[in-house]
Amino acid sequence: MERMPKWADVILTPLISLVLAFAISALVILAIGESPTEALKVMVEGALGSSYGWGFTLYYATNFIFTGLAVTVAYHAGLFNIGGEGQAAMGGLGVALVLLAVPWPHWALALPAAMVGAAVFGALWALIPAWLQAKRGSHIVITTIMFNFIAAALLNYVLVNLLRPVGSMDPASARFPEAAHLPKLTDMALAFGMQWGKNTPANVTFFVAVIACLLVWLLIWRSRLGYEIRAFGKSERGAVYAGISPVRITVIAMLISGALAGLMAINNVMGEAERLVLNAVEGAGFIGIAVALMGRNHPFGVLLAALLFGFLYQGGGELALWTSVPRELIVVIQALVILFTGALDNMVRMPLERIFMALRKGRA
Amino acid sequence: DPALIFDLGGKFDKSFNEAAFNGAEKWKAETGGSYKELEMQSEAQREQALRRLAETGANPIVMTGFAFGEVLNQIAPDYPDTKFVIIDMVVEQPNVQSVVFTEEQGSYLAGVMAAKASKSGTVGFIGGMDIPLIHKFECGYAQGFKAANPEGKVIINYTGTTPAAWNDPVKGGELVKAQISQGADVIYAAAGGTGIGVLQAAADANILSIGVDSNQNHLHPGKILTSMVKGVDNSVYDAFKAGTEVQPGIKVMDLASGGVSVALDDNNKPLITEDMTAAVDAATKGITGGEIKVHDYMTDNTCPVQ
Amino acid sequence: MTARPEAVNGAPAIELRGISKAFGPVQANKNIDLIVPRGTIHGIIGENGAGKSTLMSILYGFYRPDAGEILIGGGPITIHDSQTAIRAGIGMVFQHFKLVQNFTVLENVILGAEDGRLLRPSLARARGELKRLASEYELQVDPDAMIEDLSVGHQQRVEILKALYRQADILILDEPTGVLTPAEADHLFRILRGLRDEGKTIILITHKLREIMEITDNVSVMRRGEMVASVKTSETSPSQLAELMVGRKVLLRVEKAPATPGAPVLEVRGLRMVDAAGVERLRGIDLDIRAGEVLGIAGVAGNGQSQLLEILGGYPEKGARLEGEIRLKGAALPLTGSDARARREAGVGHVPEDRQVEGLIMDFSAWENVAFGYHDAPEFQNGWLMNQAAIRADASAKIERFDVRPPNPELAAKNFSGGNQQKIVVAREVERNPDLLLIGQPTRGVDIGAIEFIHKRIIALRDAGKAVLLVSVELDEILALSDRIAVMFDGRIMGERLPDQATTADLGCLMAGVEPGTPPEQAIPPAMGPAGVA
Amino acid sequence: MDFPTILQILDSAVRLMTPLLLACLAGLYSERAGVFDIGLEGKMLMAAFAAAAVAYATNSAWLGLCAGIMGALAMSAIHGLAAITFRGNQLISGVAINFLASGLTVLLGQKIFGLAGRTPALAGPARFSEITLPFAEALRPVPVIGPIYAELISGHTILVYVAFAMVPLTWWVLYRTRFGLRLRAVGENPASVDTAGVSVTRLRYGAVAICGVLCGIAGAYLATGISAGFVKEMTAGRGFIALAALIFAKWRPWAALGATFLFGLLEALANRFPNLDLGIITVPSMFMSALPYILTVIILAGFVGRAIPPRAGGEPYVKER
Ligand SMILES: Nc1ncnc2c1ncn2[C@@H]1O[C@H](COP(=O)(O)OP(=O)(O)OP(=O)(O)O)[C@@H](O)[C@H]1O
Ligand SMILES: Nc1ncnc2c1ncn2[C@@H]1O[C@H](COP(=O)(O)OP(=O)(O)OP(=O)(O)O)[C@@H](O)[C@H]1O
Ligand SMILES: [Mg+2]
Ligand SMILES: [Mg+2]
Repeated sequence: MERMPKWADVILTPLISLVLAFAISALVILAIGESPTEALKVMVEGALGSSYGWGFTLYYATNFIFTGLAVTVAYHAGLFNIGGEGQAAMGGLGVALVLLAVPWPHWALALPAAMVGAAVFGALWALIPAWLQAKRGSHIVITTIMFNFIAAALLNYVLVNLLRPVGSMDPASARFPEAAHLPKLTDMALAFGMQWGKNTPANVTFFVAVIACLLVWLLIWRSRLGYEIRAFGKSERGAVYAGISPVRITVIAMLISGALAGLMAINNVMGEAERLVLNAVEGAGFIGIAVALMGRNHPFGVLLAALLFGFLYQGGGELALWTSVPRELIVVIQALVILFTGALDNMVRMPLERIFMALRKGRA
Repeated sequence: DPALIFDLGGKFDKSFNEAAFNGAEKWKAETGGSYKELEMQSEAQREQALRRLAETGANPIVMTGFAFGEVLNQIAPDYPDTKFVIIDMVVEQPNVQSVVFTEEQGSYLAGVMAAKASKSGTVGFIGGMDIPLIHKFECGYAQGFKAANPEGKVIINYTGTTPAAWNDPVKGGELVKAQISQGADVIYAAAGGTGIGVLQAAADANILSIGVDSNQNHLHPGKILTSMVKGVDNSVYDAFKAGTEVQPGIKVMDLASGGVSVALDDNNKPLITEDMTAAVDAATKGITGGEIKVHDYMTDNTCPVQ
Repeated sequence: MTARPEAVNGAPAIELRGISKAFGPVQANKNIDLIVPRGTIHGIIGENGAGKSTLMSILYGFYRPDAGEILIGGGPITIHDSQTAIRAGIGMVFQHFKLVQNFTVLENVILGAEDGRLLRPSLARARGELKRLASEYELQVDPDAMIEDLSVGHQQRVEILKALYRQADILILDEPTGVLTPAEADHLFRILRGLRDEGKTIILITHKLREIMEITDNVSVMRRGEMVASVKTSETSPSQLAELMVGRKVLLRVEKAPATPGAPVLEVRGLRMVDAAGVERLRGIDLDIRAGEVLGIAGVAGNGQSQLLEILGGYPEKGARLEGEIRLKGAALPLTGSDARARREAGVGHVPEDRQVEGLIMDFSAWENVAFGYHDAPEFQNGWLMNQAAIRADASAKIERFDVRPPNPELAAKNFSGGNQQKIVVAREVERNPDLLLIGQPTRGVDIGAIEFIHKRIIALRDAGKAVLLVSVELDEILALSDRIAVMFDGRIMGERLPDQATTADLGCLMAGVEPGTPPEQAIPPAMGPAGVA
Repeated sequence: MDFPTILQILDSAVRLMTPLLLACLAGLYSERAGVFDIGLEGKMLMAAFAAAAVAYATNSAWLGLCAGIMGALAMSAIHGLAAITFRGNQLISGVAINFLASGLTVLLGQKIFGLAGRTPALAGPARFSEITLPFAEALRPVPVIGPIYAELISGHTILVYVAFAMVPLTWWVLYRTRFGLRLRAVGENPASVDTAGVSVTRLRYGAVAICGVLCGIAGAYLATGISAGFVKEMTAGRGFIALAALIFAKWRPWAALGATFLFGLLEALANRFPNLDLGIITVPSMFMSALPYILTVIILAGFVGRAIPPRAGGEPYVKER
């Protein structure tokens, strides 16, 4: 018998956790001498109040969908991938190499190629930690953390010494060819005769991300590989008994995870910056952890949570742009969301369970 | 109203952005006018911030940092009636003024002074993140030093390769100690927040240091030899003052125009010898007169002296 | 130890009144009363999950009761935690030992009962005390040995020593003999009798009616969280107890025709295995199983049976070195580089020893578990994806045939009772009609009704001409099902017997590693377990 | 390399390893008690900020140290609440703490000092100054030993000596005291401790609290010992290196000393030889600065693959499901 209904587990608990996280965030805002309601107003207006705000919110959300899915896939295999940051950065390198190597005639051709580049580089960056975990038992949390640092150094070297156009100050690659620029959502809306989100970075990658959610859902809950990933994630001994190779699943799950994180580069590198800049990931890899936790490691939940974090990011950015609240407020809110939905969720769950048990007894 | 956009470092970085802020404040104090200001929060916001300001009618819009270059190049044509000023980068658009500094020249002077102040004949350079712009400082410094002391040695360190390299005073301090142990007795820091640690550690160890961007002499009076000052404040001030009349084109802030200089004030007066003053004056003359060519690292990614 | 309540004259050592305890929705103990007189050995029996361990853990302060009252020596006492219980003179040896594996015996003994802030004096005193206890009660262990290097029997001694070191007056033992050889169990009983004669009170939880009859003075029976009876052992009989336990008459003689063995299905020759830690687990195993026969492997847990099953099942422990030969239906099987999946394809079914850790994914639904291990069977595929409809249909059919309750394939495995979990595993493996069925501890933690059912299915498979390798620590089960019995000890087959010729004493000697022919010193009375109850 | 250079590099290594050592021992207490902690970075950062802020306000490094310890303890309390009381995921809690510290320090710093997360520079008694040990100058002329004593051993801040003293102390506490015995037991098998009548919760909170104290000292050292004030993100990944060192040391105090020394030495070497010239190729500075991370991975892969963490580590102690 379950202690509480499924909906309470998957919806009510995270919702209450979220409310708690926001309540504390409000206290923090109060503590730094600002008004939480004013802050909320600026955030909502800036992020959701106009198609313009949405254009940014969706752009950020797209990043977070990819990194959130990356954490999700690894999580189902019982692996905690903290390396999304480095994998996404390497994905950016893959995108840049693909787009700069070939004079792409049209974005529709460039996009799949760039996706392959992004996925392959992201996956390769996850491969070594995965292999070390599977073969040598090196804790993947530690190795992926280290690989984030190594990726930063490597990318820096490549940008400064190899990809930077001569004479440019910027540790950044050359611009990608004009033809390889992805259509923005604005342009797509215009094609339907709509004025929407002018000059915002949201682009066609958003739809790729939504499709990725669907594919990950199919992978995890409908495919044989997903079955094996979940079985392995729940019980390694069980998986071995069933003839599922831990090495194979660890490596494959991390490759998929890394590829998903890498794919984020389609959005920020190809879709927005249209060249590779240093630190293009800007912490999205870590936010993926919060997104996956909030989304209860379900692709649909990840989609919703990514939108929430997209809102937080854009709203928080607006807040920092137009008021004197530092942008670190978003970091604090993000920390609180991770804390309450991820680490402290029993604080909400235990009393809830008690309430539901009491209700059930009352009815019986 | 004019507007000012700070780069990711933030406006109180004690150097580059802060200098821009000071320029704006100076204008405000003098004219009693008001201006809009923005601090960048993320890469994707650059375009957003620029467009938003342009659309609210701000003019001119001044931005600090080369990272705006790409974006500005894209959007400037969309707002032909707005004047933009970008610092540290060249953007060729009819409504953009590009302000660039010849940091290599200022650093050259710093190098000359270091050579004169050094007793050991060995001096140090500590850069923040390992990027070309900082190599430009390094290379100018090394050229100036070698010109004054061909036998001398420059020890070069960078704090790191990630943006965290701008914020690691601990490592900055350690690098100072490492350089001191190799004989350095004057150390030039071009390293943002890390530089604070460099200046501190140098002061603690009783050796001289050289600040950067803003005049940092006051941080440790009597212990900072000089600061390689970029006239960022002046260029912001000038731009604000010119208002909509800002002249498009490239504005090179060089030694001759006073765009770069080495700071001399009461704080470092006791440290400046006559010999030093003479050498700096000579070098200044040489550079402004064209007899001394200071190589710019950025043009070919190499430095003639090692 | 001055906090011990004053004994009221003639009062029972322990009295429990109206104890209730719920774990979430599970009511583990319901309004339980129990009286244990001083200086007696009190047995508690009951099916798995009846709540025996829970009740004792409450007495020991490990769990807190939801309601009820505890009296020790006639005085009411509130047991907040184990510390209170220990002060009240209660010691407990848990079903799963609570020892720190990489501590020495001495460190384990003093843990929580140190004399002061520094260890040295405590260790010195404990060393002396252990020596005394060892000679007084025949409880010899090396005080400096690491727990992980000790046999289970010795680990249990350490647990008992821990209790005695804390000067326990009341000693609770939760299923102490499950892991012991008959000889070791006998030794334990001698110790317990000695302790009782000294005036200590002992509570003994066991599933083995034979032990209850042999050693206890009184016995209480639990069923589904309730105390259904408390009687004097001398006034009851095994069959009555069995009936009380399950609430109906049990008939557990497995009806089977004589075996008609056919061609050999499994031949094992000289199988050796050295595990990753360098310990030799199997030291040359030779086995034959023919079609249509059940080979039972008896032995105390931990003598290599698990390794044998894993190797035959295709998944030897990581890093193990293997040697020898395995033939299935005449074809040699690779020792390494193969996996459980390949074994299944070759016609090997496997009911693993631990259903919760290996046989099932506890968070998966029943239907997902019914496909577990066979999830890549062609009939379960639908192009790139799994054919969930087919798997569900298959699961529903098996659940119905095996009478899994509740018959709801959507329920997660963890929400089924132990017996029903086992039925799901057995259904999955048996219904595939494997040529060779490996089955480990088929009825561990399974209630008597389900035991009957599972036993019948095993015999049916045998009668269908399949080979069965049965591993069980329950001698009675081995005796009831096997056509031949092999006894394993320390990675070797000590000997083979036919079930109708084997005596428990004989098997017991083999299980203890005593070579056949050595006169059995301790004759053990014939089996009186469930299988012997007519 | 000549002798003085070696001495100077070692001296630098000692300074650089100090925060690593303190954080590593902090992690050791926590993880030996079964509570994994990837939040060392955040605790140190919080401590560094609190220490710098209070040292500035009171002009006392000691009060700063106290504040630093309080700051880290506050983070520890959150971790304890999540990991012990509410049986949450310890890794996730650690991640959250790192973010929380990273955001809060800047938020509070900006609110209080308005310097974008920096604190004003500390001077005089607001910093721990370097101590010259007795006879350092007198012994200096003695060959070999003299310079070692005067350069390497003498002339560090008190916190460096505290850190080194923590190693034998930790060993003694762990293996010679009742508390240590219980601590190790609770990380291996909490049920054994519980059934022995000792509170698992209390012990684990105790360990997490000690972890906080040590992280507090580490943070205070960063802000008021080795440098003069707080700069945002000034821990710069040292918490993670400490974590790697802890694994490398297989959760043992003396080995922790060795591991953190190795990493300190690596950093000191990278500082000294930024572009390592190998004759044929010159290793770029980026790789030198990434070397500790690369090495950690190599070490993790090669030598400590078999390092067995405390058996109950990372698992909340759940008695009743
Ligand atoms: N810590 C726990 N949390 C939740 N449920 C529990 C816990 N311990 C026991 N239970 C449940 O309480 C019931 C009684 O379990 P208990 O262990 O007391 O049975 P038992 O009689 O000792 O059985 P066995 O013969 O298997 O040892 C079972 O349904 C069991 O699943
Ligand atoms: N819960 C705790 N919180 C913080 N510190 C603790 C805690 N428990 C123990 N300590 C520290 O560990 C040290 C050693 O503890 P000790 O071995 O005495 O534990 P104890 O047996 O629980 O103590 P006591 O029996 O006196 O309560 C003490 O000095 C104390 O400061
Ligand atoms: Mg049980
Ligand atoms: Mg039990």
